[in-house]
Amino acid sequence: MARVQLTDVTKQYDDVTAVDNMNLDLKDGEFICLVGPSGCGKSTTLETIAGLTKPTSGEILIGDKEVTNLPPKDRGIAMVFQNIALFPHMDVYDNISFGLRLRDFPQDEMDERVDEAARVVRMKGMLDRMPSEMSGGQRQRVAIARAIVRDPDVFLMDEPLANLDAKLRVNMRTELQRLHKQLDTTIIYVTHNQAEAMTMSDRIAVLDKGQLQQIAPPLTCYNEPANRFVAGFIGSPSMNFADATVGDGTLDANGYSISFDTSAIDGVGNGDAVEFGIRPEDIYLESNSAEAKDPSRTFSVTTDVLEPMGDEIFVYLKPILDTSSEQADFEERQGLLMSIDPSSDIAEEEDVEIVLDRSHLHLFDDATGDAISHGIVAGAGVEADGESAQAD
Amino acid sequence: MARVQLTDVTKQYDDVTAVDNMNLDLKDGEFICLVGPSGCGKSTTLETIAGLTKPTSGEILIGDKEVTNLPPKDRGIAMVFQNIALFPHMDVYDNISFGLRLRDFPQDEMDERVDEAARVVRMKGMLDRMPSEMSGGQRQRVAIARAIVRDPDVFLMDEPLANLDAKLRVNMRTELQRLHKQLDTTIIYVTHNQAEAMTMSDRIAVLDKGQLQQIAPPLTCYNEPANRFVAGFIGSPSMNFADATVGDGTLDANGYSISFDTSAIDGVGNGDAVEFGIRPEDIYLESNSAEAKDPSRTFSVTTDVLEPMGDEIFVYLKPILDTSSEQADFEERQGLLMSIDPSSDIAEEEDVEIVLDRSHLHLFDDATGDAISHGIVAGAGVEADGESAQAD
Amino acid sequence: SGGGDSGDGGSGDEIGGTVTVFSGSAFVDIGMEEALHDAGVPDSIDIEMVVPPQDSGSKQQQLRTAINAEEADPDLVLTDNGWTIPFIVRDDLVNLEEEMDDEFIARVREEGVQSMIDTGTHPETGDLYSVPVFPDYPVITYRKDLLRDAGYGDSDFESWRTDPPTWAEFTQIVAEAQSGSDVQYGHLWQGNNYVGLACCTFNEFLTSMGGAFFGGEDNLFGPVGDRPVTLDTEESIDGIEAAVDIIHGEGLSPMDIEGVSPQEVAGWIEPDTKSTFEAGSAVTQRNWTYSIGGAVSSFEGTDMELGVMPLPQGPNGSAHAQGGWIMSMNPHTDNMASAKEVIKAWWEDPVLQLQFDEASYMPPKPELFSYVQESEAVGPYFEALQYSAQNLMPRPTTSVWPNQRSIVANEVNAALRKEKSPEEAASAMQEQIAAIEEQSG
Amino acid sequence: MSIDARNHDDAETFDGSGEETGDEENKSRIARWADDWIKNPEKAYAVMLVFLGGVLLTTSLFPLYWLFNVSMAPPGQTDIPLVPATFDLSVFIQVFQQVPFARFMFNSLFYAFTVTVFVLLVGSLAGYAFGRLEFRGKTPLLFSLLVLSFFPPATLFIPLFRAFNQQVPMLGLFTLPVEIYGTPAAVVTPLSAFTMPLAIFILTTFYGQIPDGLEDAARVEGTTRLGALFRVIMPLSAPGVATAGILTFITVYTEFFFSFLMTGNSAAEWAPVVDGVIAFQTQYTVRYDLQAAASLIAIVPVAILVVVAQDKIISGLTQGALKE
Amino acid sequence: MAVEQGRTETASSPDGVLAGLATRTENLSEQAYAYMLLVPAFTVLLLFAFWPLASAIRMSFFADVITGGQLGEFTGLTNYVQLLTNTNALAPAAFVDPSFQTPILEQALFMTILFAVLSVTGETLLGFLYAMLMKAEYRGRRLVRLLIILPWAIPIVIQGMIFFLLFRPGYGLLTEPLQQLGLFSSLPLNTTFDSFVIVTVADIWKTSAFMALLILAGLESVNQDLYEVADVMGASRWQRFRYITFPLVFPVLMVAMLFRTMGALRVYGIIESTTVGCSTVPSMTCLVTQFMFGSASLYGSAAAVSVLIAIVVGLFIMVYLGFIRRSNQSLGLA
Ligand SMILES: Nc1ncnc2c1ncn2[C@@H]1O[C@H](COP(=O)(O)OP(=O)(O)OP(=O)(O)O)[C@@H](O)[C@H]1O
Ligand SMILES: Nc1ncnc2c1ncn2[C@@H]1O[C@H](COP(=O)(O)OP(=O)(O)OP(=O)(O)O)[C@@H](O)[C@H]1O
Ligand SMILES: [Mg+2]
Ligand SMILES: [Mg+2]
Repeated sequence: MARVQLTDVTKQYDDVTAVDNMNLDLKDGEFICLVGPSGCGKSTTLETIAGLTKPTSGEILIGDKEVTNLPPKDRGIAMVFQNIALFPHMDVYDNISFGLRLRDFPQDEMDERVDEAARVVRMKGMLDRMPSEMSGGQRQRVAIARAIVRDPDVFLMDEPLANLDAKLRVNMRTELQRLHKQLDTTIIYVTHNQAEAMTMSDRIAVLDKGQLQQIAPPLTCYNEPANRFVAGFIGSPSMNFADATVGDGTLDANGYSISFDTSAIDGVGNGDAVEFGIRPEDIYLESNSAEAKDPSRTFSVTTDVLEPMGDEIFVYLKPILDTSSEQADFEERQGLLMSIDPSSDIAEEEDVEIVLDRSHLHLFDDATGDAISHGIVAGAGVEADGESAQAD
Repeated sequence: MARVQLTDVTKQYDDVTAVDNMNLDLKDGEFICLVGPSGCGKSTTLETIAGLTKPTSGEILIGDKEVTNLPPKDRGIAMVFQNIALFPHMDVYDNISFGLRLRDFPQDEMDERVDEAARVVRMKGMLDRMPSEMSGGQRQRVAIARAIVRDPDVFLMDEPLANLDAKLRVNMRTELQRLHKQLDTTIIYVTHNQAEAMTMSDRIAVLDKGQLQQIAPPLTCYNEPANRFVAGFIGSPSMNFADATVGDGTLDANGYSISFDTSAIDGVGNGDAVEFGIRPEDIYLESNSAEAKDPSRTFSVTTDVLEPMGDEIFVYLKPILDTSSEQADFEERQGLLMSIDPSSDIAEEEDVEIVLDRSHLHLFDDATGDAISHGIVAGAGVEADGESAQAD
Repeated sequence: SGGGDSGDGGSGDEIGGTVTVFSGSAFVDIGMEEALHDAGVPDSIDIEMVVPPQDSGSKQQQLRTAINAEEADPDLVLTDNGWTIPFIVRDDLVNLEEEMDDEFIARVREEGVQSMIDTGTHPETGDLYSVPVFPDYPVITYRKDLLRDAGYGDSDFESWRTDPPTWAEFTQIVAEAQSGSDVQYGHLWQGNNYVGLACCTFNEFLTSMGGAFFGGEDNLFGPVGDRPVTLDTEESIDGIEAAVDIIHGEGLSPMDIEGVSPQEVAGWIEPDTKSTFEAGSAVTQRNWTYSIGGAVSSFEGTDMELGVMPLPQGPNGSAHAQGGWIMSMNPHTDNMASAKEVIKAWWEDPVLQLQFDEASYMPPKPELFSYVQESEAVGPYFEALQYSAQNLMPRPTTSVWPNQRSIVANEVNAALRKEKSPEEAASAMQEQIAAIEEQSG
Repeated sequence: MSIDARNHDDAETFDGSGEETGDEENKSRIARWADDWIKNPEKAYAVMLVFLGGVLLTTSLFPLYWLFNVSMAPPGQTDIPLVPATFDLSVFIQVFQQVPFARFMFNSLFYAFTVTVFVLLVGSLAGYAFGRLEFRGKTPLLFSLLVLSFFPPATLFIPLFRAFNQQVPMLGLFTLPVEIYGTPAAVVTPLSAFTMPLAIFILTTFYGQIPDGLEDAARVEGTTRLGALFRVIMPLSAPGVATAGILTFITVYTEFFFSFLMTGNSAAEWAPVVDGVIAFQTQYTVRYDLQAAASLIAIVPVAILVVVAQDKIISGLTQGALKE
Repeated sequence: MAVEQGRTETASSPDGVLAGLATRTENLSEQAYAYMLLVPAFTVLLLFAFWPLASAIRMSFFADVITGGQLGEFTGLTNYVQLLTNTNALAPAAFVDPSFQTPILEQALFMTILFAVLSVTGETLLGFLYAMLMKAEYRGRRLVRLLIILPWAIPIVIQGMIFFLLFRPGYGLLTEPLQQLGLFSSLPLNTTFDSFVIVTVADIWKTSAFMALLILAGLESVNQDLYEVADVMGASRWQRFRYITFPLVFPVLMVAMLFRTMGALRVYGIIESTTVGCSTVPSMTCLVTQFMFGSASLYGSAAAVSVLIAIVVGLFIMVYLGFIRRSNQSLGLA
């Protein structure tokens, strides 16, 4: 129940800038997911909000009150710590009820709340276990219960579900969402799980190297990433990228080109170096090209590795496009990755025809990485190396 | 490089049987994923293999040598701990090289190996950090490096990637697979991430309440789960379940029925109570029914919540089928869940027609939960409440 | 284990090796070793003076330890004449009467200060176990200058040396001298709850007032359990009262004693009064011989003038507690023959003179008193010393004395602090000491 | 009730910051501090702690200052003023001239060092067993350590003394092959035994607190259980180990009873430093100045030890190790 | 290279030997392994503590010999009976006076218990404060730590001298002020009550450092992460202490208090060295020392008092253990 504002918050460790000039303005009752690569400053951001770490500069407001120098206990927050940190000398009940005991809750209300929290995390019947007698997931659930048993203004959750199995995760997700609705609490939630970020949050804040890259609703981040980094980071498996040049009505990459109406988009001109990206699910086998909104011409490729995932199959295609430099690290995955329906009959080392969905093709500025456009339209240019295959 | 065998291994804590009569036989060089709900005994299993916990009964062989009473150091294992367990008084270099120093490796070889391990986990340049100066993910990566820097016969990894972001996870996955190929080491890998389990492992071992439920290649577990538990556990989102009765050539659930040739399957007869399950991706909108191998008749349903995930949309449908008792817990998700293509136009509270893919419909014994069949074929029975809609 | 037991070690009869003497820091680096060699110790014998680290009590404890351990070192020990007899009684020292030639023993008996010799003699057999090293006498040091101001003169000083004033007169004199000056304290003595109160300072009051611990001087060395305890007699109570009066001036005792001692004396021991007196803060002080030397040097170059007299008299005359140390041999010595040589040499005049010159320790031979008389520092006060030497009273040394002395010190100190009346203190002492006598008899 | 308190807090905070923007300059320094502390209770707390500590320290240090004062007083003077009348450091040299004080110190340092190393080593093994292993008889054995400390050490003196002098057989079974009375062993062995219970208890407590996870990690990496003890558990228990070490060291260093009675009385005969200090005390005189100076000198090694060890005591090491 | 490795292994001396031993014993069961680890410590204890202790207990059943140094005939419990009925005339003070005519502070048992309670309480409180002071961050704290510990490093003899000189009659710096305030008599070192206070203060002064060190070590071992959690949960300073610090330091605190109590109940040195003397403030151990080292060595009685002391201390320890058990903290003892 509180707005949270970070203004120019920077946190500098000796040689590392963990958080770099961060500006965030979270609405009262909003559910925000913080995502970003390992070490990008998510936990540090939470810590500065919690008051566990004093920012090197900048200020923090919670519910319109400046709290930059307030001790944690006066900030009205509850937190699930990434490192769990249960009190080793207390059993589950005592761990969960800790915050309530601090506030002298009457015993029966305490019991009631602990019971409810334990139910939420499916830990009923284990209230008298000691932390050392529990599994990793159980500990993490106790840590969650310890936070939700209270009614804070802001919840900070640092990968609260990291050690839970998929099914429990889904349950917990639902429970947390229900809690969020019920209490109308502002929640800042760090997660590495895309599904969580996509389904739970009102907005996703993407961080990299301590800097905020984009803060927007999940689908916006997915469909209209602000820059190359967000595009690559959101979505799993990751978007495919390739260097390209804007030609005369075409987008040329490594000799291949896709018809492209440059004029429809501001800021690109003939000869510009750009990077383009396309998500695995926006690449179709020719047989399914009907599903693509704006299919490009077909390309002939050879499949490499297949990764059947159950509900889909990841198909690694041998390179047809230049891989972007950023990808070079991942030595074996230089090819294009596409995701297809598990019922498709496809084998490794098979020649297939594919089409790209032009409407989901993203263009980024080669130098800054900023997004230029999300989706292009076919233009006048001739798609080299094959006939035009526009449908619809 | 060693076979690992567990024979009748049981680990009993005061009131909990953490591992219950476990029998595993892992081939030399195999990559096994251990999966199961939180608290099912995965970590305990690893601990008994590592020698950190003496099983209450049963014996353990590594590479044909009985090791049940051997101390950890003589078992030729390396382990990534779920709780990470870095040595807080050593910097990253010392943590990683700890095992090498114990074995008096020459300095230059040690440097080389540490360097390589640090590269694998992307921690180069942070070798002189102390554990308290790192982010959660960084610590976890150091823990991985500490294990892979050595050449053990068996790797035990307990959720080694839990705190890493999706992208890094994918990279690490690749690195681990490469390592596996290169060293030909037996790897036992605990994960809650289905994608990991599906893509990395030769076989998946599914545990529940300390008992082994199924050990089989990933797709077998996905497509032919040995029992109701495995079916529900593997796959995310989870399979939909409903109670049903075998009718005369039909499968009847809550008044609806699907045509079903009982005779094609052993062990079911008219009037038997069964549970049937179907995965979200095996439910199709009628417009896409062509994709289903063996579509059932259409059902009219109303959509409830939509969860757009980017590459797919989860659609919760208002109940048409009885929900199984097990599901009752998840108060709001009693409806059927289907997964559809993100390009579909569909709204909440919309009436839609769906079909089920009969060839992916699973039947389980209502009492034991054991699988009866994976996929049924249409039979003589009349599909009640609507005309037959078989295609193909 | 007796003296003979381990005295017969292989090297025990040969001359040579090192003789260790458990002496004291005052004997170190003053040339004692040389003097002893000059006095006849063969050069083949090394002599080593060992510093016992502590005061009398701990030294006693350490000696006990060493002897219990059957340690061969030290070969010779200086023991306090106040606690040697229990060692003798237990055969924890060598019977010199048996081991050494009769001529030397006879010489010691003849030449030595009698009271010192008594404290080194077995109370039952009369054998000599220890040879006196130096006697110590209590005396009164006083400020002649202050007394002069109060109207006393050299003739008074002169006569006191051989005929000390009574307690009544003495306190009168001190009171007069103090009132006419700005000196802080009158008469100082050692009244703390400690060993010295029982054996010495209180004993002096007790005896001079006619009281006694065990009926009289004859019973001081025993026999335990077979002697009367006479602490509740009128005279003994007088002794306590005198000590209380000299602090509080309440006129309890039959003598007219004024309160000239500060309350603090009930918490003071020798170093306290010594330094206070030397600082010029008191009119008179009771202390041991060595304090004369300290006062002489402190008063040098000041207006203060030192006088010395024996302890004042009571109805029973003037009583001086016997102090001093005697030398004994460790029964476990492995170097007895050489040790005997050292003992013999230590009885020679030059050694004893050196000891006096360097450490102000009186010679244990009356015939050497003339040497003392001639000395510059102590000479002028010799007469007083001689008087106290003649009026010595031995200490009540028995094996139960350590237990009895703490009772005495405790009760008398309580009386001095007015926590108990003299009668109460006396009856408490009587009761407890009698119980000890009875239990140990 | 708590609501009232909070309102009050808020009001103060608000007032403070409101004024601050107003007339900054007019405000006295104290008022600014006060504001600062209200806003940062941590600071106020620190200031209070320092103030309280200052008071405490002065009272507790006064005796030490006084010791120095005593050492400055002229020989024989027992009337010690509050401020030294003279300032003459030569007593500190005299201490060494009058007795072989360096040797006394060496003796005690030797005892202290030997006992400390031995006790930490042997005590660590026991502490590990008691703190981290389960076995039958644990409670009685642990309790037996305490029983030992029920008795005044003097009680044990006589039997040990006789045994060390080969007068009675050890345990009633065997006579010691050599007489160890008067040798350092006669001090080191009993003092090791007497300081052991405390050390074991301290180490047991600290070793027991190290999370199993870290030992597990070390063992998987290839250490033995003992290896894990020395490489991981001990370093992580540094505060406890250092404390046990300091306490043992100081106890032995200043011990008097056994080291006095079990050795000869000269420095060359392994007498302890306390012997050296009280060597300035004779039947009738005490050189308080030299004693004080000697004690101050005697404290120096301990001070050095403490300075070296304090970084070990102050080392919050367990952070960031575990996720649990 | 294998050879080289082998050599380095053995060459890394103490570690190497130890490692060899450790490897061989690694396969023992936990039980056997634990016993093996206890062998060195208990061997030393057996030889130099338990055995002499047993001999001493045996001694307590034999009569005293006044001339000292030996044991008399077997007398059973006589020594104990005498001590407990205050009928041993040779006892330097009453161990306990059943008639209660002796003032409480002059009965060794009660005096000592009072001393222990007061000093341990004082030391614990002060020790906690000191520990906080040593832990807090500020400039110069290294020095402060040193200064806090130093009193503990002062030999007891010197500690005695310091306090003696402070309370010396006439000259002691504190004698007169305290007398004028009416708190002390003019002879504090001779007055039982005053001396008792002095001895208690002297002990607290010196021994608080012991407490402080142990408590500090305990504080330092608390995982700092837990404080972060508590902070976020809204714990006040007091609550942090109450719920986190105290319970986590509790085991160490118990060890410290346990040993301090045992030490205080055996107090002797400080009494002797302040020259207060055993006759003014007779502690239980005073009796032992005086029986044993007074020139009459009354071994039987000395041993009997020791056993009585042990019983008193033992009873106190039971109280502690009860406390530990109730507070649900495991020291391995409860
Ligand atoms: N020391 C212990 N005492 C009692 N029970 C224990 C102890 N350790 C583990 N358990 C119980 O044993 C069961 C198995 O624990 P284990 O750690 O193996 O689970 P897990 O499969 O690793 O779970 P997670 O995925 O949550 O890590 C759990 O129910 C746990 O509560
Ligand atoms: N105490 C510290 N000293 C120095 N650097 C630190 C410290 N704490 C964190 N860092 C660094 O700050 C950066 C941000 O850390 P933070 O814990 O916020 O990352 P994160 O986003 O939470 O990562 P993860 O997903 O791995 O938990 C990291 O690079 C980390 O190494
Ligand atoms: Mg983090
Ligand atoms: Mg686990």
